[in-house]
Amino acid sequence: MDAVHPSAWAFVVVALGGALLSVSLRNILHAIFGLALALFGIAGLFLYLGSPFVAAMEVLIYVGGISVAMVFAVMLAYSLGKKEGGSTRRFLAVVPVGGFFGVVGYALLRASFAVTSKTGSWDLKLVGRKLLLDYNVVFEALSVVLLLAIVGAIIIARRDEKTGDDKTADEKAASKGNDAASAEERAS
Amino acid sequence: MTLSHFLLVALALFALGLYSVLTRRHLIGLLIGVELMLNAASINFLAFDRFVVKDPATGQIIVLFIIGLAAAEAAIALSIILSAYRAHRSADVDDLDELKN
Amino acid sequence: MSSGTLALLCTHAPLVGCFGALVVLRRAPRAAAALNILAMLASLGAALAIFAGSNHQPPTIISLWLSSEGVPISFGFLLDGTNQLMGIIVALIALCIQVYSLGYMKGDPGYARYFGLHGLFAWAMLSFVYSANLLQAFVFWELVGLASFLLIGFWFEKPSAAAAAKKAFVMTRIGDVGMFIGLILLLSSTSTLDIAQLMQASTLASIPDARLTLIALLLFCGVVGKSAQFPLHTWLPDAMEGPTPVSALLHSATMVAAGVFLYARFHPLFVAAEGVSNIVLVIAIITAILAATIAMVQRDMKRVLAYSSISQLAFMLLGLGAGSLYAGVFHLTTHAFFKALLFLCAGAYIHQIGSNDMVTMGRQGAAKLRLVSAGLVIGAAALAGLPPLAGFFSKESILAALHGAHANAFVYGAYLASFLTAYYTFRMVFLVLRPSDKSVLPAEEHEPHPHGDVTGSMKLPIAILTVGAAAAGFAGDFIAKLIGAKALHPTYGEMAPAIGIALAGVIVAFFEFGRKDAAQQGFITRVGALDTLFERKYYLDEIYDKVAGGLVSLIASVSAVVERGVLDGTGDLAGNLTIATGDATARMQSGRLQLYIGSAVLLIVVFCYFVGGY
Amino acid sequence: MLKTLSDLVPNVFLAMLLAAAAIMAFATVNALFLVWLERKVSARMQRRYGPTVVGPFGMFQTLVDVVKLLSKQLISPKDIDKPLYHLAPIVVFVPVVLGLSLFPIDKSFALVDTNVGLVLVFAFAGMGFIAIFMAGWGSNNKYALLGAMRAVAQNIAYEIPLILAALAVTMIARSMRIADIVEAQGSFPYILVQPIGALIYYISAVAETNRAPFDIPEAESELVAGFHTEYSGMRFALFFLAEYTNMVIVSMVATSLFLGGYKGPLLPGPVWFFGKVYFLIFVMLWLRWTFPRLRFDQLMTFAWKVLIPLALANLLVTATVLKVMS
Repeated sequence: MDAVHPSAWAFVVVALGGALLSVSLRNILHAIFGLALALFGIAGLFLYLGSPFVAAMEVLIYVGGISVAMVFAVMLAYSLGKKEGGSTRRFLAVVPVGGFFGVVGYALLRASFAVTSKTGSWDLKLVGRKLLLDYNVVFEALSVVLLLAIVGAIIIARRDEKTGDDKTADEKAASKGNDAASAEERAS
Repeated sequence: MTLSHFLLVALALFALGLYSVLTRRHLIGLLIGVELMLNAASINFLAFDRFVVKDPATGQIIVLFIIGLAAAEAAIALSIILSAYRAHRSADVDDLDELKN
Repeated sequence: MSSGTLALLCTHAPLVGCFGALVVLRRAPRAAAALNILAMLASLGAALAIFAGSNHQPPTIISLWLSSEGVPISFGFLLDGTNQLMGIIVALIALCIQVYSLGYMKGDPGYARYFGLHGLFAWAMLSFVYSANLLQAFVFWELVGLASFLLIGFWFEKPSAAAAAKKAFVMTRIGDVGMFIGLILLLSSTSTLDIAQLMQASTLASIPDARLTLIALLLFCGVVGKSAQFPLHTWLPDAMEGPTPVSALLHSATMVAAGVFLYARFHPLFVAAEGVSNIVLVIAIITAILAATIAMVQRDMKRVLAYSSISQLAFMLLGLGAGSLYAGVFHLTTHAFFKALLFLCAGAYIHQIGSNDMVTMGRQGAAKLRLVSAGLVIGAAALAGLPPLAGFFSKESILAALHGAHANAFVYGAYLASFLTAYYTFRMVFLVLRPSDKSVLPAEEHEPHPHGDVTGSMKLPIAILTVGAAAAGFAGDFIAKLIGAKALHPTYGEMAPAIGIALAGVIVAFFEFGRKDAAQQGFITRVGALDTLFERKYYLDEIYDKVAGGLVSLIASVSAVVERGVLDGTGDLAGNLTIATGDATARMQSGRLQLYIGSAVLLIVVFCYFVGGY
Repeated sequence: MLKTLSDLVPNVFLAMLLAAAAIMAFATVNALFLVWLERKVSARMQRRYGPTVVGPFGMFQTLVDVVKLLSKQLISPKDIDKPLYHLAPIVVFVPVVLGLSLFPIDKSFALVDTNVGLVLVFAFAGMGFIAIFMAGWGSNNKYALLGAMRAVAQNIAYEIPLILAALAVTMIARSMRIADIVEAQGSFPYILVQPIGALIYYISAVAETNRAPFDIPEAESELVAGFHTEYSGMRFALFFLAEYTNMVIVSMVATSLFLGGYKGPLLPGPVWFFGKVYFLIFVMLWLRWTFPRLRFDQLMTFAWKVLIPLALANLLVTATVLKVMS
């Protein structure tokens, strides 16, 4: 059994620190940046776990995609003014979370895994081949899911035709800035 | 770092995500929590891949699927948040209680 | 073809016709009619083939339908002599009437439906006749009820027709309830419903006497309902609201005869049951005289025939109740012919003249319809029991059976009834054929169908049935052999009074109605009270109304109390409880997403804790 | 055989430190040079001389400017989102540093060598958006916010054709390791095989770096200076630094993917490599001073309706040809 190099702890610190920030910060935008940090740390852990490709994908999609989309959403649906959950809520949440952590952690510590030294081929070509041969149905299904998600997201997020604007596409594109500006106004 | 360490880190991340889901009042806060939990699962997959399994490609593929699904989920969730915000002028979980009682 | 296949063909060919007419050929009424007549022809052919091949075929064909608690319930065909005979009669009469209907119903908007319902009726009736199992028989018995309901209410736009159909349905249902209870008792006593098995002496012997009597009485309830015996007879005259061919079909050989047939089928059981035959005889004699007296004063031709049917069915039951299967079945057979004939003749007059009233018919020249009038005379003579026509022989054998077995009161009652029968029958004949202008014309009333000339397709069945009514009387020995009962040959000493009585009835009728310049007033009109009593049908309908009405309002007031107090209270309680529970649980539905998730996770944790076995 | 930093320096931490130092140094010097170059090129194109006073050909002008920037007071506007505002200039630099380390500058040397180098480059490029957002939001300035949103919308739009074009090359080279791709180019560069891909890549790259004619996010006439409007002094310098380093990175990718990287006759590898990189950068400057700025909707339409379909078609044709030929 060969352990991962201790320098991975640096990424653990980054990941957990980012996660803590994202959980504890009151400002939702700050929380999103905390999440980005955590995701970056997790990507680093992936690197140490032997898969630079997955790490790259994590950064590309999570940090560069999902976090950015979240920030965008916050800008469009800006409501930082609301108070975050009070102490009662936090206390109530601690019970299930602590219970979960305790039970699973205890089970983890008691469990023994048949750990072997790093085995098998980590070749990226193998991943690609498996993805397109063994798991091609899942792959195709996932692509369909993504397509549906895009279409669905557009439909859900589109403004109601009756109430909303009947602007042309160009105007819409141009009005993006206005939306942000009005968001800005609400913020100040 | 050994397998148990990774699993514990993943557990901690998951617990933090759960805590976020349970305490955040902003809808995007919930989404953040969900993403953290998904990533915790991904870490578990890759850790087992790294330390236990003979054929590591499968774990990577699963993580890739998780990432892809998370992207789809985030897109949908964000658009739902946007439309909820438009309907309520608020992205607060506690305001979305029309089905209560 | 094996007899099983033949029986299947015989019973189910009309069903094909029914479906064809009701589903496929709604827009092609002529094709529907043709299909149904073809199907009926096939049925008749199959019935005859079964009869022809009966010597070298097993009498019963059975396949298991379901088995419950070790009691096998089968579907199958019982092909013994009685069934064969009845099957042929039913198929033949049904075919004749369908052919007749071709002309009679011409132009009616419900032409296809009419023939489809005929198919349905024939299917149910034939299946009932050939049933090997009592439950199966009951199923088709009820289907016969359904089909007759539909046929009687064929002109359902007419409120009286709809009401008549309803009345027929409800009245027969009253009897059926008794029959069904009897059936269940029979099942619980013998663990079988197989008719052939049930009728074995050993099976009957195994039932305790009191119970057997009870079963017989309950089954007789069904007979009373179906065959329109007192006190459930009131539906039958009202059922004349249906088209005349329907009346011919239902009230000659098939539906009402089903009751008598059931009695004949269970003849061994009724014989074995102590004391039941006396009750049967009493009811039959009451019915016979009652119906005959009412028939004396009716002016509607179909109603005369309807009461005559009730009376004649009572005669059949007299024969059966007297212990002679032969007499009952024989009269059933002959009656099928001459009563169907009479109805068809009446239908022909109605079709031609457009009125049900006999006086009107006579005035409008009913006698000009030669063939029909000949059929009417022959049918009437047969009904009156004049030799050598069909009714004479069968009625003689009934009287002989009564002579042989029972107290004289029944014999004298039967004499009275047959005198009345001859009287009202020829009253009808003379009113129709020898009109006089002294009678008062009633308000115009006729069946709501297009009228027109009597066509060839109507004449043909009349001719066939005329021959049948004339000749069926000579088939007595043959029938006795077929059903395996002893033929009764009355002595001349027994015959003489019967012939005399019948002739007396005819002569009285002639003097009052038939001779030139007759007053056309029945002797009964001189006794005003009796006249009114008969005219109003012994006030039975009114009494039933009062009794039923009172009963209903009594039940209603009791149930109102129960309903408001107990049922409503329970309902309110349940409702309020539900609302309260709902309110209580709705509080849990706070709409707080995070509360839900948190509780779910907590539950999982607790579950893990216990299941994990820490 | 390709050597990496970890081969030369066994200690991981030391190697990391060394790499970071080297890259920072390179980025700084490069930025100094590029600013001077830009001023010179623009001046020449406008028939001016540009800086001439400090040093030979005015080469030290930017150095002096840096000293000026360093000495300036750091102004923090009112009501800013402090953590974001302060972190943004640093965060913008992280992916840049990480991205620079991945390129083989010679047949035998790269700082970091990984089999998914190309993906990592794009991944790090994607991280840059976060910093832009932080800056735009944190400044509490509507121009800054507008600039940030435009920048992100534009970058997301142009990232797709960029990656699609690069993907066609990886399909030909059958590897995502940058060194492999360079080696696979053999005697002729992939620009000959993938001319359309190269064009798409280069256009998208220019847009990715928010440079003219795609400099909508910092369009001076509309938005003052875009997302870094409110930054001054050294913080502003860091954004500047990042922007110029980004130019280098996209040019390095283009060089490695389409121009054969360090390959070339006679001269040593690094010379060829940097020569090609700076040539591409020069083309960017050239474009800047030649084309007028696009309108925002034109920009988006061009990305979604022209470049992405074209890139997809290119990918499809490449895949078909490869399948037929193999």
